[in-house]
Amino acid sequence: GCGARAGDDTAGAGSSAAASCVDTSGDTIKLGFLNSLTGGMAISEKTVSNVLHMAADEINAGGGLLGKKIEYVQEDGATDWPTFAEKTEKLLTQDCVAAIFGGWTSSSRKAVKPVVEKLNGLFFYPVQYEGLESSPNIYYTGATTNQQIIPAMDFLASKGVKTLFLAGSDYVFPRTANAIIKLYAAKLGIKIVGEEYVPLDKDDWTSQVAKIAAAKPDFIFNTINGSSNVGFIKAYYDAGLTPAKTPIISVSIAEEEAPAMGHEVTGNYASWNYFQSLKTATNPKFIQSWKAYPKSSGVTSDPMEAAYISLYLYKALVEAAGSFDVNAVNAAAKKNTITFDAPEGKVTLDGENHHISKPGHIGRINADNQFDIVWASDKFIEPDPYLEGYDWFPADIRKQLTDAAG
Amino acid sequence: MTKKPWISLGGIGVFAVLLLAVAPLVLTDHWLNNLGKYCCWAIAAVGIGLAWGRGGMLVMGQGVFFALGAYSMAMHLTLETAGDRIPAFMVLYDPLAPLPAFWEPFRGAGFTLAAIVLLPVVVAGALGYALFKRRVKGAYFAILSQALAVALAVLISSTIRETGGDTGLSDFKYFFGFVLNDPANRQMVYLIAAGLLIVCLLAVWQFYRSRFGELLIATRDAEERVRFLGYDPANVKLVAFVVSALMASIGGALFVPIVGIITPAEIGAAASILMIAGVALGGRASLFGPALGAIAVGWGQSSLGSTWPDGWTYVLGLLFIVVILFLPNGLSSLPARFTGRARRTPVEQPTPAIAAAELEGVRS
Amino acid sequence: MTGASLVVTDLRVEFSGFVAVGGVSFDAHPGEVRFLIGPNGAGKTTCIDAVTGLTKATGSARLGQTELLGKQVHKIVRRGIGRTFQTASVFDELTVLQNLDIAAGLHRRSVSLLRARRGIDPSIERALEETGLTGELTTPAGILSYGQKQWLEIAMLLVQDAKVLLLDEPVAGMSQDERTATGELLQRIAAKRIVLVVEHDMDFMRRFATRVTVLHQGKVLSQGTVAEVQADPQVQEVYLGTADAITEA
Amino acid sequence: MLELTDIEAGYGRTRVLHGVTVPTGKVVAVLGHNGAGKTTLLRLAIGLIKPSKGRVVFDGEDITSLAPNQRVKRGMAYVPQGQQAFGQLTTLENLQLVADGRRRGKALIEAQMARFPALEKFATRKAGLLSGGQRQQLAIARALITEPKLLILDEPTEGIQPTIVAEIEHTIVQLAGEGINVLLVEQHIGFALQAAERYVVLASGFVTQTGEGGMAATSTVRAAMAI
Amino acid sequence: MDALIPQLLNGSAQGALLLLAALGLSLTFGQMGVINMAHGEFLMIGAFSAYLVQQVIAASDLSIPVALPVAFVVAGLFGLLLEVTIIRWMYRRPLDTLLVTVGVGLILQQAALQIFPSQGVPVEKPSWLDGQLTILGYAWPMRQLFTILLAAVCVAALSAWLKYTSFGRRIRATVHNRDLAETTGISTRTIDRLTFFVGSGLAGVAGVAASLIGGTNSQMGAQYIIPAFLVVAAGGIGQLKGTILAAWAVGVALAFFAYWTTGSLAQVLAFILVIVFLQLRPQGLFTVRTRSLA
Ligand SMILES: Nc1ncnc2c1ncn2[C@@H]1O[C@H](COP(=O)(O)OP(=O)(O)OP(=O)(O)O)[C@@H](O)[C@H]1O
Ligand SMILES: Nc1ncnc2c1ncn2[C@@H]1O[C@H](COP(=O)(O)OP(=O)(O)OP(=O)(O)O)[C@@H](O)[C@H]1O
Ligand SMILES: NC(N)=O
Ligand SMILES: [Mg+2]
Ligand SMILES: [Mg+2]
Repeated sequence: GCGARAGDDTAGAGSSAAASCVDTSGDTIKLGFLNSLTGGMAISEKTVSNVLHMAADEINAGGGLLGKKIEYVQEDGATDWPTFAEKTEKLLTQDCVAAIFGGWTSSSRKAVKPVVEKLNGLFFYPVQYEGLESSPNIYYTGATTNQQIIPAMDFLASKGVKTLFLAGSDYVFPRTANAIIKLYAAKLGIKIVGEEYVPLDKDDWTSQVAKIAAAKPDFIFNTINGSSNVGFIKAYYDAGLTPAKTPIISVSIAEEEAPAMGHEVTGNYASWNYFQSLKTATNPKFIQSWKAYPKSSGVTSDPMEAAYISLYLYKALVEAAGSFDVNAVNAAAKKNTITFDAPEGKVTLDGENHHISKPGHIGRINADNQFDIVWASDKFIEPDPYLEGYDWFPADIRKQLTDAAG
Repeated sequence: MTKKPWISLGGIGVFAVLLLAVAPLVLTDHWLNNLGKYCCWAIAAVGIGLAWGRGGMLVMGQGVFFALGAYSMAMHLTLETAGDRIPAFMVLYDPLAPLPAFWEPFRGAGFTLAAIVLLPVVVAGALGYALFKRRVKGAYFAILSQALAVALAVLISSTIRETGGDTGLSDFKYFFGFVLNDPANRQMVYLIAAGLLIVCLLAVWQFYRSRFGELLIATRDAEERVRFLGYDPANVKLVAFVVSALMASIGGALFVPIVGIITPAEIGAAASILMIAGVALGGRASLFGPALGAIAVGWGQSSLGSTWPDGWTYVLGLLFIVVILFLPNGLSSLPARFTGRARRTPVEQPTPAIAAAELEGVRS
Repeated sequence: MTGASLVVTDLRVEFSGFVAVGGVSFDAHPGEVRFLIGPNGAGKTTCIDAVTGLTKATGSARLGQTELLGKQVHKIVRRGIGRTFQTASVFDELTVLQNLDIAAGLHRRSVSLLRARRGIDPSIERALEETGLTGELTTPAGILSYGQKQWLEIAMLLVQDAKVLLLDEPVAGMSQDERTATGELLQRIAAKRIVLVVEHDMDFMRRFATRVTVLHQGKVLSQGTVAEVQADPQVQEVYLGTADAITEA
Repeated sequence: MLELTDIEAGYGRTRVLHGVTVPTGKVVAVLGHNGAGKTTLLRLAIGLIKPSKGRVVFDGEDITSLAPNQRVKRGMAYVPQGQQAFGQLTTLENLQLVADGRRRGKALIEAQMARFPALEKFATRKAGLLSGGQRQQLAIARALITEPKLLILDEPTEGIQPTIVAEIEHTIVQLAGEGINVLLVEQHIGFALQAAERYVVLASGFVTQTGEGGMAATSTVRAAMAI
Repeated sequence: MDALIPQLLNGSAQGALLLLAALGLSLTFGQMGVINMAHGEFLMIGAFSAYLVQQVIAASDLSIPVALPVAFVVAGLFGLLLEVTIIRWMYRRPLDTLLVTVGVGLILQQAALQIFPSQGVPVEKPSWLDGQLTILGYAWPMRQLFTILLAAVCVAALSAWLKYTSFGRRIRATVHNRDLAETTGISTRTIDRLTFFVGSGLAGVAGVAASLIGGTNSQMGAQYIIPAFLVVAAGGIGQLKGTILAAWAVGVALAFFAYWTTGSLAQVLAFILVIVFLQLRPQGLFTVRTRSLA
């Protein structure tokens, strides 16, 4: 027999989704963690997975979620986007977890999105990304563009930067981020003098850096991800480029990544919301707990902190909702009262777009591979994934995107 | 080669009953869907068995043909989902540009189906013709085919607006008019995949028992010698290669509605090698070996990869080593080993001057 | 029946400067067992290589009206030229029957390749009997002995119905009575086909050759009947040697 | 010198040799039809295959489990059937390969080149490009350079022009005279028996006859082999 | 036009790195017929060796010169281990070595991921490699010069070894026909081990060079393996001079393609170039013909 056809459209949101199989009767509640523990992205995602474990342990030690201990199911996304989709479905339909935490690359998130939407599950995504997305089934605890990219551009403008070179990995986040950067740069009067992409899994940047050297930009905007950054920084240094004359601002080099680049990276900038060097009330405890954690990597970083937030945010959500039910959680979010006293400061959840408010920071890498904070936004920046508050972003694109998203 | 071909036919029958009747009854939706995915790999594996096991061509780049089917299907489903708008991901990079010209024909269901069948035939035909006529073989062929898969994967990754890049194509709502979210329709897609796997098995069953099957083995073992019997070995290999490409394409095409996403990683070096892993595990030259091996590897990835991700990589690595080292003819050679009914096979050839001489003449 | 003859004229083969065959002419006709002899390296195998398309050559080699040089190997075979190799090469993993069946398949339509074999071709049965391999029907060719492989090669030529059989040292590794059997087989075959044999076994040549061509350093040194050739002092000098060598009577 | 006692051996599951014992002697000829197991026996003697039963003793030492190269070091040399040479190496390199590390290596090579003029002529040619007979000459030369105590020859005159056949046969007799032992497979029964001190006839892997060499044996052997 | 000199130099350096990665393969694949897909991981082992040496000898000016021989030996020993445990059983099945070593590569990658920090480790460049050398108006990074020099030294050492020692002959003989080699008195076991040791060791040296260019982490080997094989194939199996020429050509092509197009497309184009080339010359730049039928 055949099922529904395109015409008889009952395929509204979640109509065919099987009733949730989450078991809330016992004294534990299952959560799913979905990170790449193998393959190329394991380089970054292992730490995120570990910090999720730490957060779960902490919450359990404090009594759990609605009095139930967290029982987590760790899944390996294996740096393979279809696997992310498969595991999401498995976690939701076989393990019956109440929510899933994880993902790193935007590609992995885009693979998870249709599945959580189809099955009406919950996914908490902890990494800065390119924005222009929202989903009733995803909570974004990393920065959207107006919380990381735009502050970085503002910072550059304030430094009187006139020419900018864009260097990125060849995938959705850098491509989209750079599209936005170009729009904003036009508005700011910054000239883009070049744009280069190299595949994620390729390290050698010498040819591209030669082009950068020839273009002599005031600043380099770096959206490279992962190990490729090491090659980029080394080629940059070898070509005789220096932070004094041609500084780099990165959005994916953090305390975790910097050590692998050696001294060559020192003196360059990064835009993040969280730095280990931040002086907030809760940061010391976070750093201390992490350093003491058995699977610790020794330093804290923005994506880790965002992952840490995500679990606590969920805790706040279920407590506000008094239930693990997805619709109840979303309803609780809608009240816009969910906050968490995060290491980066007190963040507030936007119940409409499921992002959180964040402070903007620019740090400069010092010899200890820590960041000296050189700029901070004057207040927490409200999330604006579709850049509705920015007139330079073309309304028709926004409309097309929101239309396409349904 | 099988002594009693009808036993194999019976085997296919049993397999068909298991896949088409038993599995839908006993498996949950999730596992049925996973089994569907393994069937797609199995279809490609059956083709690899033909080309590699019987034909001696170590096709390390079947991802290329998998991609042709998969992306043909994915483009069609993307357009079906987008309706008359341009696909959402394209808006991100350049909202004003039109739909790339090569997308346009994939709106048509008929064109798409034809492309899934004809594209691999044409591409494999041209490629195989160029390589086999020039007598590119052995390790050269293996590495070249792998390089091709890598090149295609990188190409797709680097053309985000045209192909979706590294993120791939996903979020399909409809499958030729059927709503993909509907469990009944998903089961239908599964049945199509399982059914096509059976069809492919039947096709190679006939190939193996035919004279062509023997000629293929002859070509594998002594390609140059075949020339002196009046055959052009390039043509013999070409047939096997094209058929295997077609199967990979069909596997790829069904992968898309079942898994709901296709990305360059599914066609690149690692994915192409994983397809080989299943074939090696099951038994490259046997009828059922490749299909069962592919299903086993897929299952291992889903289940062991879940419970023991670090371990799974080791298991997979060891699988390659142990199977190739101790069971070059795969698990399907085990029964024969134990029952002792094994045919006399020339295990240890007295090396005549010609046998080991040139690397390019080397097989398996 | 008088089939077409093989006529080789002014055949030349050069390997980056080295002239392996430098203007050889000879002919062979159905009904005779033609021998090609000469010292090691004289160019005998190279001649066969050239005629069968394995090596590029100039000059001409015709079967009847058809020029063979310049054609692809498998096309030459389809014209009815068959050969064996100095080192026997058969399909090790296939049985004797399968080896022969493939050889017989040359003139089949290609669609028929997709069907399974039913029964044994009468031509295959005949070839098996001729070569005494009937008992080895289902033996994988890889485990035949060296001599058996050579018979299998001849059997393959028979079933592929070659008009010309070019045999490169076909009795290598055979014992005396096996040589005799093979020689007699060749005589029978030669009744209707062209048989050209390269051999160093002079006894074998004496017994079975109708005409002999002697090559030396890529040129024809002598040509004629066994007696004529044996009597040629040049042939004695470069090839046969004087009578004091220990030879088998 | 070489004792092969009660040998059973084969390939995979196929048994080829059944309880074969080879008589000892200075020159021992192994005779038999196609496929009788002669080559198998010689491959076993040099160590390329291992017996499932039986012993191989060389110079009083049990070498049943030694690798071929170790047997060569102890003074065995082997000329396989089928004109085998290292095709990618030049003729000279083929010879240097075995002369390396020997005293008077150069002289040994020169001596063999004098014996086989073709080798001198094509010294710099890749052995893979030589004619069959030239390759066979090379193979014999290679074996002789090692100055073996025991020479194992599998149809050494196969494919060689009569003048050189005579030369090789002469060499074999001469070597035997110099005290080198020879294990010989040869289809020229006449020559084999003339040169041999002892002979053994194999049929389907069984020993069907053994005896003393010499012309007198020819007719008995002929009779034994004519099945 | 002003791109000509810089990209030529830059391409030469890329070619030198490729050559370093391909050199060991040219030996193990070209001479021994073993298709070692774990070669990239041996390269990774070399890079991690450099890191470990730097843990002991902190001064990078000194540690890199020390790391080169250490990496050679460490990677070589891994290669030896592989040969002794696995490869030795597979000399008659070259295509199968490909699959077995894929498995070995997977295991080594995963082990590296678990043993070392997952983000990778820093390998500090010696200060004498800082700076640039200005040639025809192009500031040529010293590090690139170093790569070229290192490749040149390795090539010279390797070809001398193959040419002027009897090992070279023995290796080639063993590849051509194992049984025959064995029965002419060559200990093929020793030859195999030694060759594999040297071939893998060269990967280790390449790893040190690579660690100065990109990241040192579990994934680093993967990006070299296919290009390196293509280089060996395009050069002609077992042909050292072919390998050198092919590596240089691919390096320069990559540099120019990357200059004219993007880094991604450059890779695609370079691959296609090699594939087309091999279609035209299936046996590579330099070929060895023999008369055998195989
Ligand atoms: N491809 C080649 N390149 C260079 N020289 C070659 C090539 N093929 C053959 N030769 C040379 O050509 C000559 C003739 O070789 P061919 O094999 O025809 O001799 P033959 O008469 O068959 O000798 P034999 O009786 O020993 O088999 C030999 O000297 C050989 O070395
Ligand atoms: N690699 C192998 N695997 C299985 N069986 C084999 C193998 N090689 C040879 N045989 C078998 O062993 C038997 C003896 O072969 P062998 O080569 O020793 O014979 P031979 O006496 O040397 O014959 P010839 O005179 O033809 O050289 C043959 O019948 C053959 O079937
Ligand atoms: N969202 C990212 N960094 O892919
Ligand atoms: Mg010849
Ligand atoms: Mg023999």
